[in-house]
Amino acid sequence: MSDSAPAITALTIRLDGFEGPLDLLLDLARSQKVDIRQISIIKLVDQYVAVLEGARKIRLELAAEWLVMAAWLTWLKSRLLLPEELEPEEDPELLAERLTERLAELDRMRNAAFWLSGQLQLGRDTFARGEPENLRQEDRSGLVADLPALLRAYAAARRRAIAAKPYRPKTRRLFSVAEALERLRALLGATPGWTVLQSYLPESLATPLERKAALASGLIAALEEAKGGRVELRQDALFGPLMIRLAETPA
Amino acid sequence: MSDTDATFALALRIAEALIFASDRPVKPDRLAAAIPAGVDPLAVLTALQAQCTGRPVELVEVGGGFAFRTALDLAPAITRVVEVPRRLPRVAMETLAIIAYHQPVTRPEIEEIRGATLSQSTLDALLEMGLVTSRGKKEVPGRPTLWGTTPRFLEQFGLKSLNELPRREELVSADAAALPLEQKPAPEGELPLH
Amino acid sequence: MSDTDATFALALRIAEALIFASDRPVKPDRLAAAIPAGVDPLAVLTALQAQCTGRPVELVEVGGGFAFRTALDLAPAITRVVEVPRRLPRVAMETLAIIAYHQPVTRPEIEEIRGATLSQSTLDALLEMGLVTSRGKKEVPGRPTLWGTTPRFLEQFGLKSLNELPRREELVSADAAALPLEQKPAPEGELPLH
Repeated sequence: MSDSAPAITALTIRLDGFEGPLDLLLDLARSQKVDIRQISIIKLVDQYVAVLEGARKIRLELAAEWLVMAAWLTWLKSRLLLPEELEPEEDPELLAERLTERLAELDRMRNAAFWLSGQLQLGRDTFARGEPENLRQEDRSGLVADLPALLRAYAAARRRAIAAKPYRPKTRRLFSVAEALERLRALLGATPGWTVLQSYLPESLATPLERKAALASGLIAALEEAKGGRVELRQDALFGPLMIRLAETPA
Repeated sequence: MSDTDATFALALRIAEALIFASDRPVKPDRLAAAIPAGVDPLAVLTALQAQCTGRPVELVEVGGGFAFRTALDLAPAITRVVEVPRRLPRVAMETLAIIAYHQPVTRPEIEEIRGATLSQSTLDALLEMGLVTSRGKKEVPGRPTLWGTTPRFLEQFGLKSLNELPRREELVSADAAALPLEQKPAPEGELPLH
Repeated sequence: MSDTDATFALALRIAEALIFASDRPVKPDRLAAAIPAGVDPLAVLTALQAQCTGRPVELVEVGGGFAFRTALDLAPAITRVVEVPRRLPRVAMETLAIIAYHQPVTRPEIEEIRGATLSQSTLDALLEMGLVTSRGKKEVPGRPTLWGTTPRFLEQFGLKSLNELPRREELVSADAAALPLEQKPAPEGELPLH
């Protein structure tokens, strides 16, 4: 079998030029004009070993890939030699054919790369305008806004404004001067003689603040009445109780 | 053509191609490196400039160098106007909506309704876009301007008249006013649009 | 000059300025939008091409449109001054060829064809030069990215379209005739480019 294979001469391979086992195999097949189905395993292995010797010094992972390829080729070759008793998908003829096709495709793609390299290339053989001008002019006068957006905006603004209304405590009802005056006028005639001013103020006032306010209003009301001469006021001591009574002789 | 003429013609060719291909204006000394030795780059540039006068692409001196520029009169023809519509900012949209619903309305009233202050720039933007306009003064102290929407507003929102706007009550439920917070705020786009 | 002549002359001026200013090849329909209505853009392009023949900057059809390119003979003078991008290494060129012929194609498929792993830096270089781009994901486990060439690829190699790539049959090496390669149709799943 190996006798029919073309004699493989000394291997001269640019190691750095190879990217993988297929690459190498393609180059072998090309330069040696071999048919992988006719290849001498011994000589193939010799060649691989020679390449590996050199490759080991360069890139370990490449050497490993080539080793896998060599092993695979050897396996394939042995299958081709053995009688057919294999699963259909392991059909060595098919596998060999597939490898051949893969090599052919790689060959085509390498030629395509070569063809591309030979094309007139932009930036090498011809040059384009280095400083293109801006031909785009933006018109920003338009507006993206539709009715649903407008309505949503209104509803959102209103809802937020309503929700954000600050908390207002119940307004404190303070005893006004007008109320004090009214009360004073209504009650004063019923009690003869001097009476403490406080007794004319409402008794329902709960907080000290409300009581103080009521007292102040009451005092102003009393002073107002005194000015009109309808009542008399007196205070016997500093900070002492304010006494009030109807005037003896109406003015 | 004499040798000198041929050399100058070649220099002219090179200058045109070089200035075309360069990504920045070509200075005379840079040109000198590309054209045959002995040819005056400035003479070449002057000749090229004369050659291009009146052509659709002219040679202009910019930033200490020379560059090709398309003739100004052709700009309208070759420029493509791309519409980049603006989106109204949220504040502007809300202000516009409030003016639409409450017009004529003063700025303090808008602020009261929105529950937030209104910047002059927002109002200016709406004015500039022709969506709102002034509608006289309100006869109260300070005489604040009253604002209302324009016909352009109706056009923008596809309305025949302001009557086509849904009623306020349909947008914000009446009892929302009583509630401190909307119990279930309607998801966007699910507002009742009648 | 008749009116028609004047209109055509204007269209010619506009075409020159438009193509000159543009950073990408100008398609006839883009030109049609720029020139006066009724003028045939292809007639304008043909006239412009004739006008530019022999000039330092010529009009070429590339990547589906028309663009100005410096004349071939001027490249040496230009490269003395303009920075030339570095050449693509062999691995990158092969990868690019595989992507061009097998697009859309995944990285594992490229590796299968080349029989070697593809380094990320190679793919990055092609991406950075704008020669290839992603074309979605392949609906297989792992969803690998599919790669294809760009319009910039056509421009780089002066191709009007992908159809200008040599047919696959034309790519078989002369000395490959010695290989017992069966000349059979391309296996299924490969992109028919023609």
